[in-house]
Amino acid sequence: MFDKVLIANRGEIAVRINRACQELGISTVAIHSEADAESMHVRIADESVCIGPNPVNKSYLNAHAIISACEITGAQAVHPGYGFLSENASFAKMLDDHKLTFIGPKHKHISMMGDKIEAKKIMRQYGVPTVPGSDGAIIGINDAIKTSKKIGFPVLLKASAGGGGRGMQVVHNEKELTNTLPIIKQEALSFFGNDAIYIEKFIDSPRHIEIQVICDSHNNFLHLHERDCSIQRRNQKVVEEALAPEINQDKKEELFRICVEAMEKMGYLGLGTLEFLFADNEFYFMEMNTRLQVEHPITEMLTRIDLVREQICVAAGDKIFTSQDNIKPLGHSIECRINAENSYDFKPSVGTIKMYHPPAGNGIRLDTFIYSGYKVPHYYDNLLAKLIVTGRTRNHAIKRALRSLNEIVIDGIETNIDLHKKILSSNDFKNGAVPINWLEKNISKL
Amino acid sequence: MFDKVLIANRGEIAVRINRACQELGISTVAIHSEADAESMHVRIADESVCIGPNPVNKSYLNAHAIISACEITGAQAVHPGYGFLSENASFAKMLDDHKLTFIGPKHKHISMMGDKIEAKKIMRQYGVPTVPGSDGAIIGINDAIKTSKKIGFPVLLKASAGGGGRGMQVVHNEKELTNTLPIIKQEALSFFGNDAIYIEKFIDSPRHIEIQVICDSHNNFLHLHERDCSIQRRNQKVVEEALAPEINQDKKEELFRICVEAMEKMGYLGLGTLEFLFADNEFYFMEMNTRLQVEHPITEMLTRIDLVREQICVAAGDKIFTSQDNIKPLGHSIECRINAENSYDFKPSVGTIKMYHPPAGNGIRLDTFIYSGYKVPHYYDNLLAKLIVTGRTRNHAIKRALRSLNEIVIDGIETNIDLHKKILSSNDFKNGAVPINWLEKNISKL
Amino acid sequence: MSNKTKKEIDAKPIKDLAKILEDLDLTEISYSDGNFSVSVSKAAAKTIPSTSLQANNEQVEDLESNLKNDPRAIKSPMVGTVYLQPEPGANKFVDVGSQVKSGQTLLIIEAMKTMNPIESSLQGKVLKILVENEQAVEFGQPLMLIE
Amino acid sequence: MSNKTKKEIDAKPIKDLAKILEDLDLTEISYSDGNFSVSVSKAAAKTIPSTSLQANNEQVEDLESNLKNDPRAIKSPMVGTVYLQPEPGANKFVDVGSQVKSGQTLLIIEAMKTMNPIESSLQGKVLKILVENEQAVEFGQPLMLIE
Repeated sequence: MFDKVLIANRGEIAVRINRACQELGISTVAIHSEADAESMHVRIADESVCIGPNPVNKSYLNAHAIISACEITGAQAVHPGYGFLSENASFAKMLDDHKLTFIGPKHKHISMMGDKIEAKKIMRQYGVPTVPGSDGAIIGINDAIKTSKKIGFPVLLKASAGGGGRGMQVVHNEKELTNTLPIIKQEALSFFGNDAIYIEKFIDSPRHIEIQVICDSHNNFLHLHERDCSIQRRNQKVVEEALAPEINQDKKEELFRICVEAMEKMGYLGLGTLEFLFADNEFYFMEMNTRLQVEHPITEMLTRIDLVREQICVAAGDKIFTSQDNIKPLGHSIECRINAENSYDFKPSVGTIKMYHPPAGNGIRLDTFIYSGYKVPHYYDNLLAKLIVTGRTRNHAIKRALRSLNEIVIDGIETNIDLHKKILSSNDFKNGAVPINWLEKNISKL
Repeated sequence: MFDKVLIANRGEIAVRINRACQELGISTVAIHSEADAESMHVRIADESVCIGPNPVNKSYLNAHAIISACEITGAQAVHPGYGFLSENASFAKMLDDHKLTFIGPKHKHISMMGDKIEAKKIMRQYGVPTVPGSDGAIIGINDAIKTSKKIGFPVLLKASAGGGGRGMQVVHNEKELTNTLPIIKQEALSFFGNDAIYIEKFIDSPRHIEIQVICDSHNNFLHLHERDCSIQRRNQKVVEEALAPEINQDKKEELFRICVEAMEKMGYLGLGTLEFLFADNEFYFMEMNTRLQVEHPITEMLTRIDLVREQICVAAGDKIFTSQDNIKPLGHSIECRINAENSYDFKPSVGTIKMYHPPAGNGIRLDTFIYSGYKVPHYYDNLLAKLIVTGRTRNHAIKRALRSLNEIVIDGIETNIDLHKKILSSNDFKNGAVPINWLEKNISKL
Repeated sequence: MSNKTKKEIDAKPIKDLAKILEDLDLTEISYSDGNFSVSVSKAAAKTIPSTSLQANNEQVEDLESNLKNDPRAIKSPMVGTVYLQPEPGANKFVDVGSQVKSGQTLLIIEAMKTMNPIESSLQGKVLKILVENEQAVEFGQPLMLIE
Repeated sequence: MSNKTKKEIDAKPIKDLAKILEDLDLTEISYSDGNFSVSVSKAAAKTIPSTSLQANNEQVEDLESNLKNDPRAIKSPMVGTVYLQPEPGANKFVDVGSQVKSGQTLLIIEAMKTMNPIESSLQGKVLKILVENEQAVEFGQPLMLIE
């Protein structure tokens, strides 16, 4: 096991990782920008190093400064958290070159999964279900019609060079396809300088279901069941839950088996999350996150496995302490991401937290880095806290989350707590299994 | 299920019960003395009634005022918490007479277990192991010698009318017995006006092990395994843990079976705790607490059963949702009672809490009623908070408790947090299975 | 100490200082110039959790708390239900304006099916009756003002 | 503003106000009477968790923070290890009392096996060298004072 770990992150996840290290008897090094000198992750660490000024590219993304901080403190490993350098293959490689351990997967797997199109191809080869579509660019209208008929209308026409929602068009039948194809080719050419178009099945109102895996270097490849992260706004997860309601258990088990097999074929190490769209009782692989997720605590509360602890242990070469048969999720967990933003217009809020009083009691966990008197800086993302609850049933978990949201006090800045209360009180959420576009569609009516 | 419950308590346990009610959709009535108008249990309840001035006999022990408060608010049931009226059979009966539900056992069982000598007799009849001794007062020295030889030296001579540690003497052999008996008889006569003496086996340095039971009105009598509460100071529990280390599992299972059978024979209802001394691999029944215990959360974290929720449900006539086979404690839990008292001289501390910041993260629960700015009144007991942690192993739980004790901030008054750090860091505690006199013996050396 | 002080408040410097306080994120400024002196301060942290805990009408609370400390107030010695008349249809024990003697019954509080006559601890005129017939009252709640 | 002020302190009114402050549970009182003016205040709540979190020597922190804001300070532009000489055994780049020009090398910081010469952004005399040879430094840490 490591003696000293550098935590290359800030905010609640740096605090979370620091706790796991302390419980393992590992001493910790916090890094921070100038603005974060008073931040909780610095205060609770054994040592801290200011690595740069406030902009993230000069501090939390500054790989050289982080490696220098390892050198001057003698840290043997780096936990990257999520975001920042956590999925940066060259940073992981750089650590390797400096004989430092990156607490995460092998850098080649970060690379493989980093290219989203490449990742889908690889996963398809491993037998993971992906969205059906043309193999690369289509050749003319006949090919397009043939492919579309094969996968079934509606289909999505996508410019190969497109991105960010541009150069995409849904077509519902052959006639629409015939009319639209020349237009979108022309658009693609003028926007992206490339008229290559490919076709994918259009998944209408899917849910976001993801599978958590953990793998060690002793040929153990385990899944920790699924999470449902369909409550989203602008592609950001807002509420997550585990397990996913209203999905056939056999269907899930089949997917678990496929995911675990894929990990085995890859020889994957550490934590990973395979993200799927789920619609019409089918899963479609979207991408794999080769890191710890924000929403990992709902899996922890359900399986009672400390994911960060195990992540550090497997990075140090340990065997996973348990086996697939002993992982039995119990009850239901929900996470609410509490952001520093207005619940109605979503304007970000910064300032000093005058009073902070967390909810507590049975089945409640609040992961945060704020405290009474803490000044929230405007340089970084607006996640203040994660409320995680677990209950015996989904209904109990919802009630517990609501009473916790009523208890929490964060005075001095605006938060989206009201939004969470409205989501969790809504009948749609109570009934379960809402699609990823539900929140944006219904936000004004909640 | 009840629509409205009155919580006849204050402090952390009133907050705890309020949360359970909210999660069941029950509206709550807080009662309070004048000094407690700003207390957390009043703030989080749906309604509150000031029932009297600050002395407990005029407020929290004022049965008439509490029943009047039920009448004016329309509460259908009363949860007594622990302490105060929780083991007062006549209060329970009074509620019955007013067609109000006492959330606890039947009043006859409170009575039965309330008389500690009677309780032992009843339990012995039910086959529960008790401390061997004379059946009532001994008749002369020959009877004393015969009895002592039968149960084996050393024995304890106890004045029948004694109490509070007075009128007790350990004797190690026949000669000591012959010399001591006349003296203790004389002392008993002059102190208590009654020279009746009985003999009990002297249990040297036992551990305190207790069994949690829960029973419904549908013939379900379950145990929720044991707790070890041997870390005590002046007969007050300081640290509790579950499960109890270093006790043979078969031995435990046998005791569980006996306890459950006793409950079945009694026709017991609700939560109860059978307290045992444990020494030389034998259990000896001491008393039964017919109420919720302070340390119930360690059982909750281990079994994942919400004891307060279930207590309310069975009082409302519901069936327990689970069965004995499905109750599988997982991991290890520890509770530290955080009191408003100096860690070294144990002087109680009152005043305003200037800053409160709880520990948090995976496997942590902090049950409290304090908040930044709360003025701790001097009228009531000094329990401020309960830190409850759970870990995969006992060692992990200890490390987690220590890192939590390092995180917690309670500024403005003195607490016994330092004492907890010293206990949990000690090798004796780490090794486990210390007796009830360990803390007092070692407190100056810690 | 000295004798002549200016009693008229000039709000402008106070507002100015409050703005500076806010801008510089201070908690206190004290400003004194010759005979003139102003000090402003602001508590750094709210000491009571308020946003989400039980919502109270603070104005009502203030009023009640004032009445509780009013030496003219007769306060409820118990939890129960108030009756202003000896029996339904009868006259009230006392009315606003009534002259009462110490020891005179002002109202009845029913608690646990028992009628408890509440006697006046004060002598004087009933200034205000603060409760209505059949209203539930808690311990210490002001019932009447007598002057 | 005003001109003549008595410099001798009369502690009595301060003590009196402090007592009133305590009694009334206030955070601040300002009192002014003619030429005489006193203001007392007390922080309501500590705004930073301190008892149990990372123990810092506050005095050292204050000193460091003062140096950071000192316009005479040359601050470290990176994390690394300081070398005051170009090579072991050689003379220091500069000594206390040395006259330095803007752009002159003051020391070297090694980061990731690379030697980075740190040049002076100031012109003047080396007043103080705040780091030792082979000391680890963080970003923004004051290295020298140049006046």
